[in-house]
Amino acid sequence: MKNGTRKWLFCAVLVALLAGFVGAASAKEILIGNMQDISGPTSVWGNAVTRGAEIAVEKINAAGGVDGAMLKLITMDTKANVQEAIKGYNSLVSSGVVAVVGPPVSNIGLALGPIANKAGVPVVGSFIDPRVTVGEDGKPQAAMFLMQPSSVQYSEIMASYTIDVLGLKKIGVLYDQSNAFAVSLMKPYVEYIKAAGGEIVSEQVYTKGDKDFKTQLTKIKEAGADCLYFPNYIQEAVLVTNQRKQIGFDVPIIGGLDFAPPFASLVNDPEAANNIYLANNFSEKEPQLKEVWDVYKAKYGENPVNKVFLGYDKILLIQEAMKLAGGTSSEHVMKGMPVVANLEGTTGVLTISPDTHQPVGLSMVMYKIEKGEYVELGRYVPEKHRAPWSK
Amino acid sequence: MDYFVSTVIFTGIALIGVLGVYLITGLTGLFSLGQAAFMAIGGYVSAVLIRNYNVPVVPAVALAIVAAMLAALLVGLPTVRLRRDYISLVTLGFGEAIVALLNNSANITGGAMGISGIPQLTTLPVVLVSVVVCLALVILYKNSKYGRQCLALRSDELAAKSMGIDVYRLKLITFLFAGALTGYSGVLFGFYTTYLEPAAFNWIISAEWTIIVFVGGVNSLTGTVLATILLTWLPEFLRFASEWRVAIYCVIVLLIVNYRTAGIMGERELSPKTLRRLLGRTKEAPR
Amino acid sequence: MLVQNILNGISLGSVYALIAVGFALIFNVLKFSNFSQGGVMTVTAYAGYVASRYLSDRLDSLVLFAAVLAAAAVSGAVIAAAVERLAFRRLRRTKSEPVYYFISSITMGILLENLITIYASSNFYSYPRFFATSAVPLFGVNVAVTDMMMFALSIAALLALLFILHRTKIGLGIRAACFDVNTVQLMGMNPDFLVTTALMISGALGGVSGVFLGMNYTLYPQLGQMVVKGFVASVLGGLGSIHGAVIGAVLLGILEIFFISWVGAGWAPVFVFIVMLAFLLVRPRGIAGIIVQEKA
Amino acid sequence: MSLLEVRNLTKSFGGVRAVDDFSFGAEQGEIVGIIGPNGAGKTTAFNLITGVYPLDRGSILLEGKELAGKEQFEITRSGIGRTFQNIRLFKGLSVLENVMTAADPYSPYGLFSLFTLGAAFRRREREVRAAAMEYLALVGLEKYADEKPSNLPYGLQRKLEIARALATGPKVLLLDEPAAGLNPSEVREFIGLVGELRERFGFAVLVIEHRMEVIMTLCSRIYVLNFGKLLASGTPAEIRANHEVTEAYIGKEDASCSV
Repeated sequence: MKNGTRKWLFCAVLVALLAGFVGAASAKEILIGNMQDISGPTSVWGNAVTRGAEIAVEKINAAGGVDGAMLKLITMDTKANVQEAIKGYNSLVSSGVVAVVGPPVSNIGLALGPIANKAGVPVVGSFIDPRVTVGEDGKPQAAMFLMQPSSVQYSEIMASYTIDVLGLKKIGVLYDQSNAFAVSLMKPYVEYIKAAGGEIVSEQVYTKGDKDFKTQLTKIKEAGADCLYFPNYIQEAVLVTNQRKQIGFDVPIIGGLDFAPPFASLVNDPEAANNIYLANNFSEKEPQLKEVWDVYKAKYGENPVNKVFLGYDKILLIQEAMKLAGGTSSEHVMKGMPVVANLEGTTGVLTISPDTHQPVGLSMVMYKIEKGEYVELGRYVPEKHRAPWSK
Repeated sequence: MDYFVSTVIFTGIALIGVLGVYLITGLTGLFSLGQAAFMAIGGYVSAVLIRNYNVPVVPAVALAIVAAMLAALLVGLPTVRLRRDYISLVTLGFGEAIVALLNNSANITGGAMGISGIPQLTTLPVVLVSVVVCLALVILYKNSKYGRQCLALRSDELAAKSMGIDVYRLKLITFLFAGALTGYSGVLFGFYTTYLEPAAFNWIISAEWTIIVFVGGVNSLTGTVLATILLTWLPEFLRFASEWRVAIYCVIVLLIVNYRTAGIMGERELSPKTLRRLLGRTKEAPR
Repeated sequence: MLVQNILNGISLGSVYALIAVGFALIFNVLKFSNFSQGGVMTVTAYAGYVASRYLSDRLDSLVLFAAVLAAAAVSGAVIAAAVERLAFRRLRRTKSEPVYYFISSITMGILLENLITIYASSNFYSYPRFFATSAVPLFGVNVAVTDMMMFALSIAALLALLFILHRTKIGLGIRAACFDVNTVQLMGMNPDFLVTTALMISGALGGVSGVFLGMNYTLYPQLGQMVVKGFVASVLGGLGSIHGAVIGAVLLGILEIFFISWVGAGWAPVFVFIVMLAFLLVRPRGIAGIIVQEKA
Repeated sequence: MSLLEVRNLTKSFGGVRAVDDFSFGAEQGEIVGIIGPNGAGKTTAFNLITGVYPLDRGSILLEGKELAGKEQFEITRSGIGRTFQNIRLFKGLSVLENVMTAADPYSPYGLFSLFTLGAAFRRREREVRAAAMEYLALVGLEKYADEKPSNLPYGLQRKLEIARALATGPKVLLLDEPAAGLNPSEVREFIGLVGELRERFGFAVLVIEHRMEVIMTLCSRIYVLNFGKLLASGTPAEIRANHEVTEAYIGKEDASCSV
């Protein structure tokens, strides 16, 4: 390469550098950040949350925006990586967002907590690990908010359903030891079961990238379990369901959110996708979903998955917080978020506890999968979750 | 401003880790696909000592670096005598084993849910000073008997042995030094993000670091530094490209590797001599 | 339990084997471990899925399965040829060291994975079921039909590969290229053609394994990261040795399953690492590798 | 006692005896030639002496001390330096650094001294640099000190190999076809250089060479190898008169034509 060319290249890089720092918000807009995994392993969810949030923003803007200002969503890729997320968050703060829609990945929430508390721009996410919103000192993390049941709440719902409703007491557990989501759904479940007089007859693990669970399933089968608790991602859920059938282990599976559609269609085998219980954030039949459902279907030509509604509700929460605090700055959102109560969202009635920054008394819709079909069993919330002030 | 600072800090942390890879791959010609594991060791040891055992910062950091070096010794001792191709395999396996170990020791490391609440001690000045010190150490190493012998062994192991170089010992020393640097970058990482999880230290990170070294130039330290800065900032400028970001990054790396095989800097270093040559235009750069 | 473990190990190993053989083949010719194979596998798994969608109304289950495999194999070959053109051709022209191929191939793998993420990730996909029964009893334990098919096809693909290597002129060329790609010119063969063919063969193998991975594990963009296991197996087998790669893969599969059964999946990687290290210390050339004595 | 004494050197590769029961020796200051047709096992003998391959049988005594079984680098440090038939310079290093590298294993400073910029480190670096410049000057390469070896013409690369071998401080210097590829005037110059170096350092030289001019002018004793076995040995005059030797060479040429 000639020296001249090199100089030009250098100039081009410089220009690009400067351009990176320019780009401030224009006056009549309220900027909301959206941090999702767009290119990493959980990009399926990231895209779903983003689409849901976009639908909410479009709806709000069509109705005149907030205080006459239009909402604008700025999406940042986290690559499902803590380091990227911190850079992304700081970048969003620099460009002047007033709140950030967080990803459904707890690890990122845990890393963002201290930084967001300092920056004072709140993050509304669906990180189910309770440590994201409640610090070790038991006090809520000022800028972190959860908008679906925490892993403790969720797994207690499942545990309560297992033992109190289905009456199953000898439980085998299989979970991904290297995955925070799975681990955080396993511990409270086991504790609840033990406290309620149940027994964990076998606890088996696997790690990221494992594809063959027959060995673990065989051990659980031999331990005499009368059900299998399996709180994991959808791909592994499909594998376990199929392999359960292959080794002839036909007890019920108690599963996590990931057994929600499109799970059954992925299994593709009604014989295998059978006798599975799960709790979803909502029921497809519930009327409050219809509007979003139709908009999504018209826009993307497919049925929305549950993460779309999580994204939608996160924007609703931010809007509500602005309304309650009477302003559109990040301080207002911070002030408004903990006092949100009885907000009709798509995933339920949202009431945020000022003590935990988590929703209170959120019920889940129970389902059973029978021969590849989802059968709705109604909303369920265990006795101990009911808060006196929620509906 | 926070955004700028955090990107600078991450660049600095990455640079110290990449310097470790530079020593192993750029200087000595070995491939480590498990370098991120040393980062994990550094980060975890310091975090656990401080959080669980209330060890003061300085000894905790020192112990973390020692732990990373011990791990490097453990991997290095049996592998330096193996054929080069096997080192990448053994380090890969080592990386996986460390992640498994972290996941399995949940009562100490928090398992997959990670350690949170680590004090945020890494600030911009800390990172800048660290970078300068580490860079100075590596520059000294490269320009001493160690660096020369490493380069000799990289280009021709048999001839290097015939010149009286104890290649196994040399590989081991380099491995230990690289382990210490990478371990230290892990310490800085943990003290900045305040949160550590095993999943963040997989072989892809190690591979990305190796890519950075090659993009920078075969054995040019200047190139390695430039490439680290360029390739950690590049994704930031590509944010507008949204989901295309990683793809564009890959294409740029492919173009550099294929069309400028020697890397950005080739074998050249930025020194007073080359600067004069560049500015004075006395000589066209050799192709 | 023992029989079940061995069978499970073999079934897991045969997935690794198809990947490892591709590694061994390319190592023979270009002297590096071709990590782009992972990306190729992912793309072909999706290509096979598209084919199955398109053909499922027209064809019957077994014929459909064969057609999907063929489609994936062909697309694998085409993509691999493209990879050769984009990521390796120029490196060969400039006679670069193997490490550059390594870098180029890893980057290419990540690129392919990301292209799939961009185009296909907003949804989950899974293959239609090709076989009515999913498991049959054998030696008193249940064996999955897909596992048996996978094992049989791995063997078949391996035999086909050995036939090509030992009975055709192009195979002779590939074997001759073990020493130096450019010596094949002496045999009146174009090295570009030879390298492209070798990559296309490994791409086709990648296509077959892609479909199997997709069938067994559903489709997702990171499917190809299984490639690491193939790499481990091929090195254990002895770099560049085809049958060594297969043996290495099956042994790795059995080893993993046994450790999962004995010490649990959490500790399995630690034990696999220790066994691997011990093995390499005792036998540094791998299972079937030859000692290459460097000439001074 | 000879400076170097090699006894019953034997090595097989997969059933082929590359070197078969080869014994020879070299005295201080002596130049010994090893000749023979291609594939006779000359380079293998060098590789065995320098420890590249382990011996099957035999012993290698340098000043009465056994070298067989030692690591390559230990043998070099005991005082055996060498050059390579196919030039093997360190590509990533400059000409000067190539020579410095060969002196580096004797540098006593450690990492502590290096990282604290200690006196030991600074002094030794100066010494090594100066010594390397001196070796370069001996072979006439001092003005190329900062070049990359690949930029040098072939003949100069050969000289650089010699300078690098000198820096290892050899008592015995092994030259493997050092005149291959040189033009006639370079060959004459080379013969002069080896003579000078021997005078100056007083080491023994073993040289493998096909150029008879080199062997016959320099060597006081010549060993002829054929198919790994010692065919003949003696002074240049004796070898020249030996019929078996000429036959071995001509025979080889016949064989190569009939392929």
